Amino acid sequence: MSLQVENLKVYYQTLRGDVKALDGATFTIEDGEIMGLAGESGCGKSTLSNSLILLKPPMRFVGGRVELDNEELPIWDMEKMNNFRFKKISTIPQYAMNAMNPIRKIGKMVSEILKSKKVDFKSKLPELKRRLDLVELSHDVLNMYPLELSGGMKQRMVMVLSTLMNPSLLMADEVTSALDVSTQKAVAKMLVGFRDREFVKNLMVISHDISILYQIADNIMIMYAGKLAEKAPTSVIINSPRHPYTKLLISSLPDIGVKYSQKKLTGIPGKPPLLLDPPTGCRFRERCPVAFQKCLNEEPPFMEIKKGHFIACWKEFEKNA
Amino acid sequence: MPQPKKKNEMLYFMLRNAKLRIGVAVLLIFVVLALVGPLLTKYQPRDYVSPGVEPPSSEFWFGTTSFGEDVFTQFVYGLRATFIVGLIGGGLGTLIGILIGFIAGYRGGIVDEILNMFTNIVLVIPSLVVLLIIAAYLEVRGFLFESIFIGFFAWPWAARAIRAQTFSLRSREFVDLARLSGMKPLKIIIKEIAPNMMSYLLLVYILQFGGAILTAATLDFIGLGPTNSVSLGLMMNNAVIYGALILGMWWWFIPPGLAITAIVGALYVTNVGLDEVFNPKLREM
Amino acid sequence: MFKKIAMLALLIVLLCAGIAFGQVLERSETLYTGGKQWGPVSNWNPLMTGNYATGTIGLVYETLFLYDPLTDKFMPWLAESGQWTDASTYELKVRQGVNWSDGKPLTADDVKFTFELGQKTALNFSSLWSWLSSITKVDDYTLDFKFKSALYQEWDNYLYNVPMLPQHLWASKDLKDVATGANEKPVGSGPYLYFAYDQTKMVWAKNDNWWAIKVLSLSVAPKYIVDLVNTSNENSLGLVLQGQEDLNNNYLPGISTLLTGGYALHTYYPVAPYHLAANTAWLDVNLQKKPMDDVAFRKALAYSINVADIVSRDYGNMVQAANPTGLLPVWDKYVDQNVVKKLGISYDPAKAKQILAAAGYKDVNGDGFVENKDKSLITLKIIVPNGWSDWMAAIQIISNSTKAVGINVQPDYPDFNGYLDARLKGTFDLAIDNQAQVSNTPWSYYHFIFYDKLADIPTTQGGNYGRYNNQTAFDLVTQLDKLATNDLQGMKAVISKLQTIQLTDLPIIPLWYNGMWAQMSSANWTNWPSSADKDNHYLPVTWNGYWNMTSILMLTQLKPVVAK
Amino acid sequence: MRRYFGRKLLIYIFTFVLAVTIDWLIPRFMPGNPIQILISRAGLKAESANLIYSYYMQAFGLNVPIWQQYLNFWNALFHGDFGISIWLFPQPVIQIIMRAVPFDVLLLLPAILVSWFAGNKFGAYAARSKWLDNTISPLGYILTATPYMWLGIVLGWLFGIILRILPFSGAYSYAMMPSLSWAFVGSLLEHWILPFASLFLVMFGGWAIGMRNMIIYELEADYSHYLEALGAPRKLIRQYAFRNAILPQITGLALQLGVIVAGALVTEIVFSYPGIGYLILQAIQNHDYFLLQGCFLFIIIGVLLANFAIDIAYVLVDPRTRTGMQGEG
Repeated sequence: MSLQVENLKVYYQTLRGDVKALDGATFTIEDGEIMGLAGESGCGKSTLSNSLILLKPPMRFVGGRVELDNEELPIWDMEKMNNFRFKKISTIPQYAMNAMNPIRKIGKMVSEILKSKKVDFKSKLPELKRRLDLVELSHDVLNMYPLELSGGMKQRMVMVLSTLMNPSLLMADEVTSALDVSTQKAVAKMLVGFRDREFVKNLMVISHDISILYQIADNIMIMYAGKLAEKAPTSVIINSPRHPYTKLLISSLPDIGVKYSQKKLTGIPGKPPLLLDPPTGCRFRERCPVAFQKCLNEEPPFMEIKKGHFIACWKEFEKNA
Repeated sequence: MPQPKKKNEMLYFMLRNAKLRIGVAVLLIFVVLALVGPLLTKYQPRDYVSPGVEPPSSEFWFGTTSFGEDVFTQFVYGLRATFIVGLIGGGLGTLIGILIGFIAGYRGGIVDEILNMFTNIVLVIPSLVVLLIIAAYLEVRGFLFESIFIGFFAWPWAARAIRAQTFSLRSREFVDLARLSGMKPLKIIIKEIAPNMMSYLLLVYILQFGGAILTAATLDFIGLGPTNSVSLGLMMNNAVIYGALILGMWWWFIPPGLAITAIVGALYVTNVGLDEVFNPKLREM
Repeated sequence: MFKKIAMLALLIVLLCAGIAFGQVLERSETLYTGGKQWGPVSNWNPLMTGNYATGTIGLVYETLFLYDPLTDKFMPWLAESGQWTDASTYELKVRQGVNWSDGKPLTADDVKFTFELGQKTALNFSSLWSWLSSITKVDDYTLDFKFKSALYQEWDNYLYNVPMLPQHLWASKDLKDVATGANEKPVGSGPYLYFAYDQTKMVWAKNDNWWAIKVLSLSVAPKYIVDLVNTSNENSLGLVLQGQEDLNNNYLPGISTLLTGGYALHTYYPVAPYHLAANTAWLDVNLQKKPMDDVAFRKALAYSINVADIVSRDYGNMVQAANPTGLLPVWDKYVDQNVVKKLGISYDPAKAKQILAAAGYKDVNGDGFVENKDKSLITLKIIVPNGWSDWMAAIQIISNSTKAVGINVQPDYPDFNGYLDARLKGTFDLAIDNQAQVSNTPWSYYHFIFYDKLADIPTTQGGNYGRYNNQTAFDLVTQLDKLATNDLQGMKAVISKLQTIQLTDLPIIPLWYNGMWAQMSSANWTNWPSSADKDNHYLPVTWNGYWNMTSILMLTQLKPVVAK
Repeated sequence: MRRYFGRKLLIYIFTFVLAVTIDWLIPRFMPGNPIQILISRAGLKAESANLIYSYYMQAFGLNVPIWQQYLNFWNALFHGDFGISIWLFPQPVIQIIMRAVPFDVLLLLPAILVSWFAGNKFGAYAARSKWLDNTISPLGYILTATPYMWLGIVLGWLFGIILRILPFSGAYSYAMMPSLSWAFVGSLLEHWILPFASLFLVMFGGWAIGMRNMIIYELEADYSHYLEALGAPRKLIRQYAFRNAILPQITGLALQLGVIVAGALVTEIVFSYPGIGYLILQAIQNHDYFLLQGCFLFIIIGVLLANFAIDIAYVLVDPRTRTGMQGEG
């Protein structure tokens, strides 16, 4: 039982009021599990990952509870969180390409970061080198400036740095989206490798690209409009999804590899609701082909309908019942 | 997260941005003063309306010079001049900057190399000194003239900035698209690139405006301003030459400098305000 | 780090500062002057008129005579006496017992040498040789000047303007050096010696072996004279008010208001006009242009100008309105009152209107301004150099008062060289001018306004910028030049004719007298010249050419407030 | 890096040639004849003026064909000969300028450096907290918007006239001669304070504002976010942001030089501080074109050198220039 998230609510403060970007998420990630997180852009998946590690304005912690290794994360407290960041919980950000200070030699930067976390660089150096080899980076990168590295190299460097302290939770946000297909595969493999070598206990991989998740994730969680729609083992999600949204999502995939975010979901008429004041009931109902009265008034809970298979849809509940 | 409508959002931020509000307010005050001021006074700036050296009074709101000119009259006419210089000088500077910046940024390659080199050259030469030299040899100097010259030497940094912006825009999809659809470069610049830089160009113009005002004031102060009219810089020049400090005639040299400071300061603040409005990154929640 | 830089820079300063000595001059022995030097001192060459350090002529190099314009008297100085032995021979007796500051005696040879330099190279008195034929040495202290044609008036002018140079030091110089050399560490015969100078001042130190101490039992009071470089009028004003500058010769507006302000401030006259008159400001009228070529128009113009307004408003009564003839007060005796009564012109708008009408200048298009007889518009530009604010003010007042009679005159302020150019090339309409300074003879004034070499004006800047062309007048000027200076009647006769011509033809329109601006502070020195009978009446002016018009004697009268 | 310096050098050479040409061109294609002014100032007797006029014409080499004058100009330049001053005839222009330079150094170097460092420091502070921002920033905007001369005038009026605690004219007491005495040094510093202050304050405002805005941008940069995500302390993040923000400030310094020079000119004029600026004013008022040209050239050379120095400094702090890539354009 490594990561437990209970009814996590994180809103965005805007001038017009709160945008309910993450409106009550409850899920767990088992040790050693790689969980893929998918959904249209703006569905709140980045909000979810960010809120776990760096929750700062305009994000606002509204409620919920997060436990990592049976220890509550004070995610609402920027300062307290610093004791967990990097050491217990870490991230490979979307912008990994520019994540490093352009005017610092990489080695120096790493040592400075470690020092700031009261970690001795010397003692970490051998491990660092080992991991560089692992991601096929020469040790010279430590004497280079970021701009001397290619995009892929930077990405890998960041991966190494982010996981250097063997965090128990690592979030990889769109790590592959900026790369070409071949590098994507390599990076994906490395993530798995990291998990296998237990550099990281468990992984949350966020991606537009279900095909990537398909390759590496054990479970996939689908989000829609700030809510969890479905979570199930990868094969299940791909082959026999239950939530109508997931179905449409998968079916609308022409073939593996196309990033669905780019072509609007033609299969699904309409677009997600404004999260400023979302409608009551199921947030998908307006686009849902099977929506019925109940969806209008009551919000479907996120329930486990089969071992390890959670969904939030009245229709399916009825079927089950 | 879905964005609220762009347009009115912009307006909303504008109205809400304190810097912007202050800046614009101050500017408005002076613009109005420059427009209606001359109507409030019955004198001409160079008229001799009193024995001289009179402190501010109900008769002469800002007092009189040691020659008995009405300082208020000179002040309001000077304001006009100041704004004119800003408009024309700043305008010209921006225009040239835009022209060179766009061409260099869009065309790139050798054209860019040359233009950029040229820009840097003009950039290094201290423009005011050149203006000094030129002005020093002119027997009769006018406002238009001064403004134009200032404009001619003010453009480089604008060109530089705009060039950089154009570069970044040039490689955007919608520009590529336009190019693929066989649009003429000029058309692309006008139709595709310029609109996306409007906010930026506005900022550049504001800064040019302020710059022109300061340059003009400096020239005038050195005594190389327009030979046949008043300006705030000229007022300060006269005040210093004719012993306003020693004679304690603060009303002669305080208003013009204060006005310039206020106007230029307001311009800068407005600029930052707009910047915050245009770049959400800088907005404080 | 900036401390380092500051110290470093400081060192450079000191290195560049040249001769460095720490002493501060004893205030009670030092006279601070200002008003002549418009830039750091750059040369001490008395032959470089207009460039040399304040007092180079007067304090160091002396002239044969001094001239007192107030009494119209010549005072033998380096010369003991001089008279015309015949119509074309001037016999000069050089004073005995005069020594150069290096101890060598000053003799007739030095005087001869000096004048003959003008023959060898282009100097300010070179033109003398077009009518001087030779100088013969009679004995060590006597010279005979032989003239082709004796121009008595002009000659007297040279007598108190040509500085005497020590032959033993100057003979060896090459002519270029003579004409334009800086002549550092000057050796002269005067009451002061070169002491030191820097960016901001020239320091002269008293010459204890000055000849006049023994010979004339005269002695200059200040041990040091520090002539400060003008930085700005404002600064000068401050220095004077704070009693730091003892004598200032800048035009300082507002002085009249400060006299009563409790400052130890003193001017020659305690009341208006406060200052003596130095020169006449008049209106140059371009006679080559329509309608100024019409004497009637000029007359109307002259009547239309409200000079009193300029005097009171612009100058706060620090100047006087000029006599219609334009002759300075010191030349009053030459003014032919009858001529003035008959032809003299003073402000009278009604008369101006009437003259215009009579001459056929009418306002045809009803814009309030008269047009030419051929109906073409009249818009005249009146110019003064930009920045000369008292004059700028003046032409605005003129423009206003001519407007009242329907003459459209627009003030215009070109830059100085524009102003100069317009006058030299004769492209201007109207311009203010004041280049004829006070001198020993009205001839210099008439020579300027009736300057006859019209073609040469651009290079000689000889005057007559309106290009007035009247041979009779020119001849009269020459004739005047040829009259003996003691022949008062003869001079009056000629001058009266000139005045008649001037007042009938109006080649120029005299306006007011510019002052010998002199602000004196009695904080550290007293007994300044003043109009009061008990006081001395020497000129309190440090300008070029004024030391030898008795300013030097002012120094002998000064008394320190705190005697040392 | 070689490429970087190569192009810079090329620019500077071009600039210099252009400047020299402008400098030579302007007086010759403007109306008015310097010699006439020289004569008019001398107040010569008409009869002698003729002779002296022609004498000066060739003394100033204005009697040879234009193209030859141009070549002579360059030639003279390389012999450090800027011609002869009209205002202070017959002193060589270079000599006059050299006398003024120390005062410019004394005034400008400290003013520029101190204001730059202080400005950056305070700007960084301003970016730190709201209330600091609300105090420093407005002050900065006001200062940087103030015309140099006006601030000078006001300071002079305040401290020189009203409070009477500081002199506001000249570089040292008019009653002193330069020397190594403490009295003189004291006087020198005393006269230095006000001009320095007015230069410093205006520039300070500019730098502070610049730095403040830069830092704000940098704190929003990805690398800053990443550091936050790794829980790096504020200190380190700010330090990185500062290091990155300083770069544009350095180039800014180069770009500002022209403006700064202008500021120095008027400041010197206000305080009659005998530097180049004051010379320029005199040159203009006395129509000493040769001196004016000299000052212009001198300033150009100074600015170019300063630029070059800054380029070197830039290379030292910005790796991008060193690793072959162009730093800022």
